[in-house]
Amino acid sequence: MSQSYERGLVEDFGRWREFSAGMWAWIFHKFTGWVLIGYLFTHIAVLSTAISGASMYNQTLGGLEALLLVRILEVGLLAVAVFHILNGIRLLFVDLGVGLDAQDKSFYASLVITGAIAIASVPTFLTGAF
Amino acid sequence: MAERYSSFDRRGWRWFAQRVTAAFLIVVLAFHFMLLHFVNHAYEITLAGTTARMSQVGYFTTMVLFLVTATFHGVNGVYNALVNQGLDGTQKKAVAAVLVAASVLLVVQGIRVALAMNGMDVSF
Amino acid sequence: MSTQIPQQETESETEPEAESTEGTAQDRRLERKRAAEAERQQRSEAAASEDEDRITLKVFRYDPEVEAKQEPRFDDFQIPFEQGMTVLDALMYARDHYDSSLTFRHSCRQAVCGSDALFINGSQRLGCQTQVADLDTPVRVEPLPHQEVEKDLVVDMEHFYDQMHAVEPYFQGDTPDDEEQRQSRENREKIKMSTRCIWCGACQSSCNIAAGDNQYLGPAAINKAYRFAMDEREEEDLKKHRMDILEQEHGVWRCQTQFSCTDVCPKDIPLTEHIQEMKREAVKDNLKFW
Amino acid sequence: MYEHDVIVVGAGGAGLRAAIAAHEEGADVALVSKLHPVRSHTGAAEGGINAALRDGDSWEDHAYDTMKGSDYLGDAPAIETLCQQSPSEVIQLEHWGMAFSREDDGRMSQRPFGGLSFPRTTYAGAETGHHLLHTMYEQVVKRGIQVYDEWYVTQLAVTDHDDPEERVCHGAIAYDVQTGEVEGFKARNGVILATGGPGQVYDHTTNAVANTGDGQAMAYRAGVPLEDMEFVQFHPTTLPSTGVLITEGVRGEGGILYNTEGERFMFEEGYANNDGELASRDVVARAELTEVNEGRGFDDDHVMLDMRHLGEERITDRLENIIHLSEDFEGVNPLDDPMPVKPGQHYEMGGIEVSENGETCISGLYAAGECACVSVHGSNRLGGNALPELIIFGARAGRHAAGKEMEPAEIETGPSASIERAEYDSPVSPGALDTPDDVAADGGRTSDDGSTATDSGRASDDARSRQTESDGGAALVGIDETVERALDAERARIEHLMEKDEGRQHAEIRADLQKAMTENVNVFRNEEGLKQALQDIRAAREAYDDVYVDDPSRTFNTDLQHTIETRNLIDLAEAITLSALARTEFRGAHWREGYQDRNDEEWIKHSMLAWNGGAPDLYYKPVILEGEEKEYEPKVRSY
Ligand SMILES: Cc1cc2nc3c(=O)[nH]c(=O)nc-3n(C[C@H](O)[C@H](O)[C@H](O)COP(=O)(O)OP(=O)(O)OC[C@H]3O[C@@H](n4cnc5c(N)ncnc54)[C@H](O)[C@@H]3O)c2cc1C
Ligand code: HEM
Ligand code: SF4
Ligand code: F3S
Ligand code: FES
Repeated sequence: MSQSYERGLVEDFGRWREFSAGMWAWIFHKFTGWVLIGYLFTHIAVLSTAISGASMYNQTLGGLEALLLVRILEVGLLAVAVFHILNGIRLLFVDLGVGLDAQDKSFYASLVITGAIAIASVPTFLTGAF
Repeated sequence: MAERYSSFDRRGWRWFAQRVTAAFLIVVLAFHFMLLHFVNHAYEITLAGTTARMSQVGYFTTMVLFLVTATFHGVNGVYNALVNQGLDGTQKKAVAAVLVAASVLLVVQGIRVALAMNGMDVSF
Repeated sequence: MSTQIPQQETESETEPEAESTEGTAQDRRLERKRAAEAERQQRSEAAASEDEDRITLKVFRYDPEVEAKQEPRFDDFQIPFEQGMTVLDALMYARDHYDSSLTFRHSCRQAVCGSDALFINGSQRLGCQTQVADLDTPVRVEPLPHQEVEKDLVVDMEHFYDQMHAVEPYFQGDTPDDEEQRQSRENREKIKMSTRCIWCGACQSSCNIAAGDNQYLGPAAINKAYRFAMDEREEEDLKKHRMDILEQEHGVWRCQTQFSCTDVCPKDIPLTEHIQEMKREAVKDNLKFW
Repeated sequence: MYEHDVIVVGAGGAGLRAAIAAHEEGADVALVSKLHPVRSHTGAAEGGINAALRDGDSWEDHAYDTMKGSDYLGDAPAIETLCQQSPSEVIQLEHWGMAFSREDDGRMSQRPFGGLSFPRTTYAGAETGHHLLHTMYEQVVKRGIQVYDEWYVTQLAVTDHDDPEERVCHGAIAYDVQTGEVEGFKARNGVILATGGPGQVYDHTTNAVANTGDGQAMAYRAGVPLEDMEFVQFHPTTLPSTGVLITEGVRGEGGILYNTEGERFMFEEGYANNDGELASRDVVARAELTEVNEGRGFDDDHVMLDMRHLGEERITDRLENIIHLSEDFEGVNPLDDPMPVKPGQHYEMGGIEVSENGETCISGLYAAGECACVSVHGSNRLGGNALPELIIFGARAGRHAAGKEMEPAEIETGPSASIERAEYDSPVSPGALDTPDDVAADGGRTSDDGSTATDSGRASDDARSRQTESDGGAALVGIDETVERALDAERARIEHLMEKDEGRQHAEIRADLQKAMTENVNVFRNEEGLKQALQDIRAAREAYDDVYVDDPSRTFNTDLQHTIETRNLIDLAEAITLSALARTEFRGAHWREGYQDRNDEEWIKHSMLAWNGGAPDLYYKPVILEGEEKEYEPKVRSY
C-alpha cells in the first residue's frame, strides 16, 4: 500500500456514496471533533475579554449574541456537540465491546436524536435575536 | 518489532485517556450547554453573572477541569487523526510539539480568564 | 469494450503500416493485436444484439507495459446472464470470449482461496461469492483500492502479506511429546471465527486508516494475532509477547472503529470486535502497574 | 539462476509438508508455487483427516478399510505406511496449532465417514482443509522457508538418457508471473512435485481453476509413468453452475433427490432400494446421470436435492455452511427451494508413479499429494484419506530429498517393473504430434512442444531421437548444463507462443477438450465414447499446435500461463482416456459398459502409461496385496 495508485474516481472520498454506517460515523465524529476543538480555542479567545474588564466582556458577548449569524452558528454548535456526545457514547460502547452488531443502528439513532435536539432548541437559541 | 523499554513506553495510555476524558466530558459538556444556553440564556450573560458562578469553588474547579480535559481530548484527537493519515518521523515530532505548545497556551490562557472571571487581576 | 477511448481505435487502424516497417517485433505484434481487438469488439457487440438477457460489465483496465492500456480506463463487456452467475463467472466469460488479456486472480471459485477480492460496485467483495443477480447493472469491477495496481484487476499483495507476517502468525508454544494438547470447546469456539481468514485483503483495502497509515497492522493481521493470543494452548508469556507487537504505535491503537472491515469480510469475521478486544486486553495489561 | 538443496513445486498441503520436513533435515528449501501458498486448493477440503487415534481403533483397521475401499488396487506398503503414520502426523498438526474441533474432554473430535469401520475422521468444522493449509503455511513462515509465490513451473530439468530410469532431475524452470521472467531453479538434492490434481480436464469439477495437473504432465513428459489415471472420482452432489461441492452430510441428514417427475428416483427407479440417497458416491452419481440421460433431468442437466423438510433449525445447526454455499454460488436459498445438483469430477486417484518414499523412477525427482500415486487409493478413494496422504507422503518425500537415511522402498517404480504390455485399440495415434524435420533448426516446433530438454530419451522414431543423437544418446551432462538447456528450451517455447500473432486461442481448445471428457470419459464409459474422446483429444492437440498468446504483456500474463496449462490438460486427458479404454472391467470409480463385473483374475494390476518420447506406452505392474503381517484378500466390496 506504499502508495495508493491514482485511479481518479477510485480514490477514497469520491466513493462517499458507497460508504456504510460505520464509515459515516467516523467521518462525522472526526468533523465534529475538529469543530469542537476549533470552537474551544475561539471560545477561550472570546472569553479572554474578561481580562480587560467587565464592559469589554459584556459588550463583546452581547454584541456577538445580537448577531443572527452567531445564533444560527450556536444551533450548529449544539448539533455538533450533541452528535459528538451521542456518537462518543456509541464509540465508548464499541470500545467496551457492547452492542457491536447494532453499531449501524446506534449511529442512525445518534443522527436522529441530534436532529431532534437541534430543532427543538431553535426557539431557545433564537429568542431575542429578532 | 519495537522492543518495550519501560512501562512508560506503552502506547495504550493515550487511547485510554481519550476514553476517560470522553466519559467525563459527556457530563460536563452537557451540563455546560444546559447551564449557559437553556438555564441562563447566552444573550443575557454578563460578567457579573459569570463571576457569581465562578466564585463557587466547585463550579470553578469543574470549569478548569473541563478546560484541561477538553484540551487534552481535543488535541489528542487531532494528533491521532494526523497519525492515522500516516504522519511519521520528524513531521510527526514537529506536529506533536506544535500541538503541545498550543494546548499549553490554551490552558494557561483559559486559566487566566477563569481567574479574571473570579475577580482576580490577571493583567500582568 | 465499447468504452475504449476512440483515439486508440483510430490509431490501430491507421498506423500499423507506417510503424511496422521499422518497429520492433513487439511493436508489430502490438499493432496486429490492436486490430484483432477491434474485431473482437465487433463480435462482442454483434453477440449483444442477439440475446436480451445480458448484463454489462464495466471492467477497469490498465497495463503499464501495453501502450494502449497505460492510461487506465474502463471497458464494457456484454455478458449473457445465467441463473447462478457470479461476478467471477462473468469475468471469466469476458476473458474467454472477448479479450484473453483481461487479467485477474482467481482459483477456487468457492470463497476459500481468497484470490479474487475485487472492488465491485463500490465495495470489496469476492468475485466468486457475488451473484450478478444481486447487483445493480452495469456491474463495475475494479481492483482493490489502496493497493498498487499491477495490471487490470491484479493488485500488489506484498504489503498485505508483510503485515500478516509481522504479527508472527504461527503457533510457538511448547508442546507435549507425542500427545495432543487439550483445548476446551469454549476456547476453540472463541477463536473459531478468527481462524476463518482466507487472506483476501478485502478488509485492509476497505479501511481508511490502513490506507493512510502504511505501518498500521490492519484488521486482518490484528485478527491473526488475536487468533493466537486467545488460543489457550499457547502460554501466558507468549501472549505477552504478542500483545507487545499489537501495542505498538501502529498496532491496535490506529483502529478508529470504522467497521468497514467487518462489513466487507467475506468470512463474516467480527474484525472490529476482535480489534477492540485486543485494545482492552492491552489496557488491562498496562493498568496492572498502577 | 536460483539454487537450493530441495525445490518443492507447489505449496498445497503436500508441498508445505514436504518443505517443512526437508527444512527440518537441515536442507536449504524453496517452495515454488504458481499461487500464493494459502490459495492452494487444499483449502477447499471440508470433511476431515482419517487417523486411528483412539482406543478401540487401530491402524490395521484403517488399512483394511482403505484396501477394501480401493477395491483391491491399492498397494499394501503404501496403505500401511499411511495408516501407521497418520496418527502422529495429525498430532503434529495439532501441535502446530491447527484448530481442530474438540470433544468435551478437550481432545480432538472425530466423526464417521463413508467406508470406515470406526469414526476416525478428525476434523476442524467443515473447513478442515483450510485449517490444515493455513497451519502449515504458518509453520513455513516460522521457519523462514523461502517461498517463490506466483512463479509458474513450466518444465523439469532432467538429463536425457534413453532409459528414463537412468535420468536425473537437476531442477526446474519457472516463469515469474509478475514480471514475465523465465528462470532456472537448480536443485542440489532434488525436486518434489506437489502440484495437486488435474480436475480442470473436466468442465464440471469441484477442483480449482488452478488444478491443471501441471506436475503430472511435466513428470510424464520427463519420463515418469502415470499410474491408474482412469480412476477419477465423481462426486454426486455438486452445484451445476460452479461445481461447488455440497457435502454428503445433506443426504446423511435426510436430504432427498428427485427428478422432473417428482420421483425420489433412488428408490422409485430402483437404483438403490435399501440405501436410497445414501448409497455410495459412484452409485448415486450414476443414478443421477441415468435420470438426466433418460429425459427426467431439469434443463437436461441436473436433478434436485431437497432438504427443506429437515426444518430450518436442524439445517442451520448442522449444515449452515451449505446455506451459504448454495446462496452464494447458485443463488438458491435451500431453506426455500431445492438445490440443483449434478455429479462433478472430484479427485484423481491416479498420478505420478512414486514409491512410499516419494521417489519417482528418475533420481532426484519426487512427487507427493494428489499429483502422485503411491497407490493408497487404488481405484476409489475413501473420503478423508487424501489429507493424511498429503502430510505423510509429503513429509516422507521431503525427508528423503533432504538426504535422510530411510528404509528402501518396497514399491518398485519405472518401466522395469512392467509385467505386461497393454493392448488397446486407439482410433488415432496418441502422444506427440510428429515433429516435421524442417522446423528443428529454428527452435520453433521443437520447443513448442517443450520436448528439447526432457523428451529426448525417446526411442526409435528418427525425428524424435534427433536431439538425443547430438549428445550421443546418454551423455553425462553437467548439472548446470542440464538446467541451462531446459531454460533455453523454455525461453524459446515461451518466446514462440508470445511471438506468434495468430492461430487458435487456448480457451476454445480447453473448452472443447473439457466437453469431450465430460461427454465421454465421465461416470459412464463405453468403448465407442472413449474412442470418440481420443479423437477429440487428438483434435485438441492438433489445434494446440497452432495456439498463440494474444496478450502481449510480460506483466501477469495469465493468457500465457493458461495456454501452457492447456497443453498439460491435453496430455492428461489422453492419459486418462487411454488407460480407461484399456481397462475392460468395472472396478471402483471405473465403470465400463459391457463389463459389469470386477475381474480379479485379470485386472488386479496398475495401469501404467509412459510418455516414451511422445509415443505413449501402456503397460501393467502388479498390485502389492502383501502387507507387513497379512495378505489382503480381495473381497466383494459391499457396505
Ligand atoms: C472440494 C474438495 C473437498 C475435499 N475434501 C476432502 C476431505 O474432506 N478429506 C480429504 O482427505 N480430502 C479431501 N479432498 C481432496 C484433497 O483436498 C486434495 O486431494 C488435496 O488437497 C490436494 O493437495 P495437494 O497438496 O496435492 O495439492 P493442492 O492443494 O491443489 O496444491 C497444488 C499446489 O501446486 C501449485 N502448482 C500447481 N501447478 C504448478 C506449477 N505448474 N508451478 C508451480 N506451482 C504449481 C499450486 O499453486 C498449489 O500451491 C477434497 C477436495 C476437494 C476439491
Ligand atoms: C469540549 C468538548 C470536546 C472536544 C473539543 C472534542 C474534540 C475531539 C476531537 C478533536 C476528536 C478527534 C476527532 C478525530 O479527528 O478523529 C475527538 C475524538 C473523540 N471524542 Fe471528543 N471532543 C469533545 C467532547 C467529547 C465528548 C463529550 C465525548 C463523549 C463521549 C467525546 C468522545 C470522543 C471520542 C470517543 C473520540 C474518538 C477518539 C479516537 O477514536 O481516538 N468527545 N474529540
Ligand atoms: S479478515 Fe476477512 S476480509 Fe480480511 S483478509 Fe481475512 S477473510 Fe479477507
Ligand atoms: S475498517 Fe479500519 S478503522 Fe478499524 S474497524 Fe476496521 S480496522
Ligand atoms: S476464487 Fe477463490 S476466493 Fe474467489
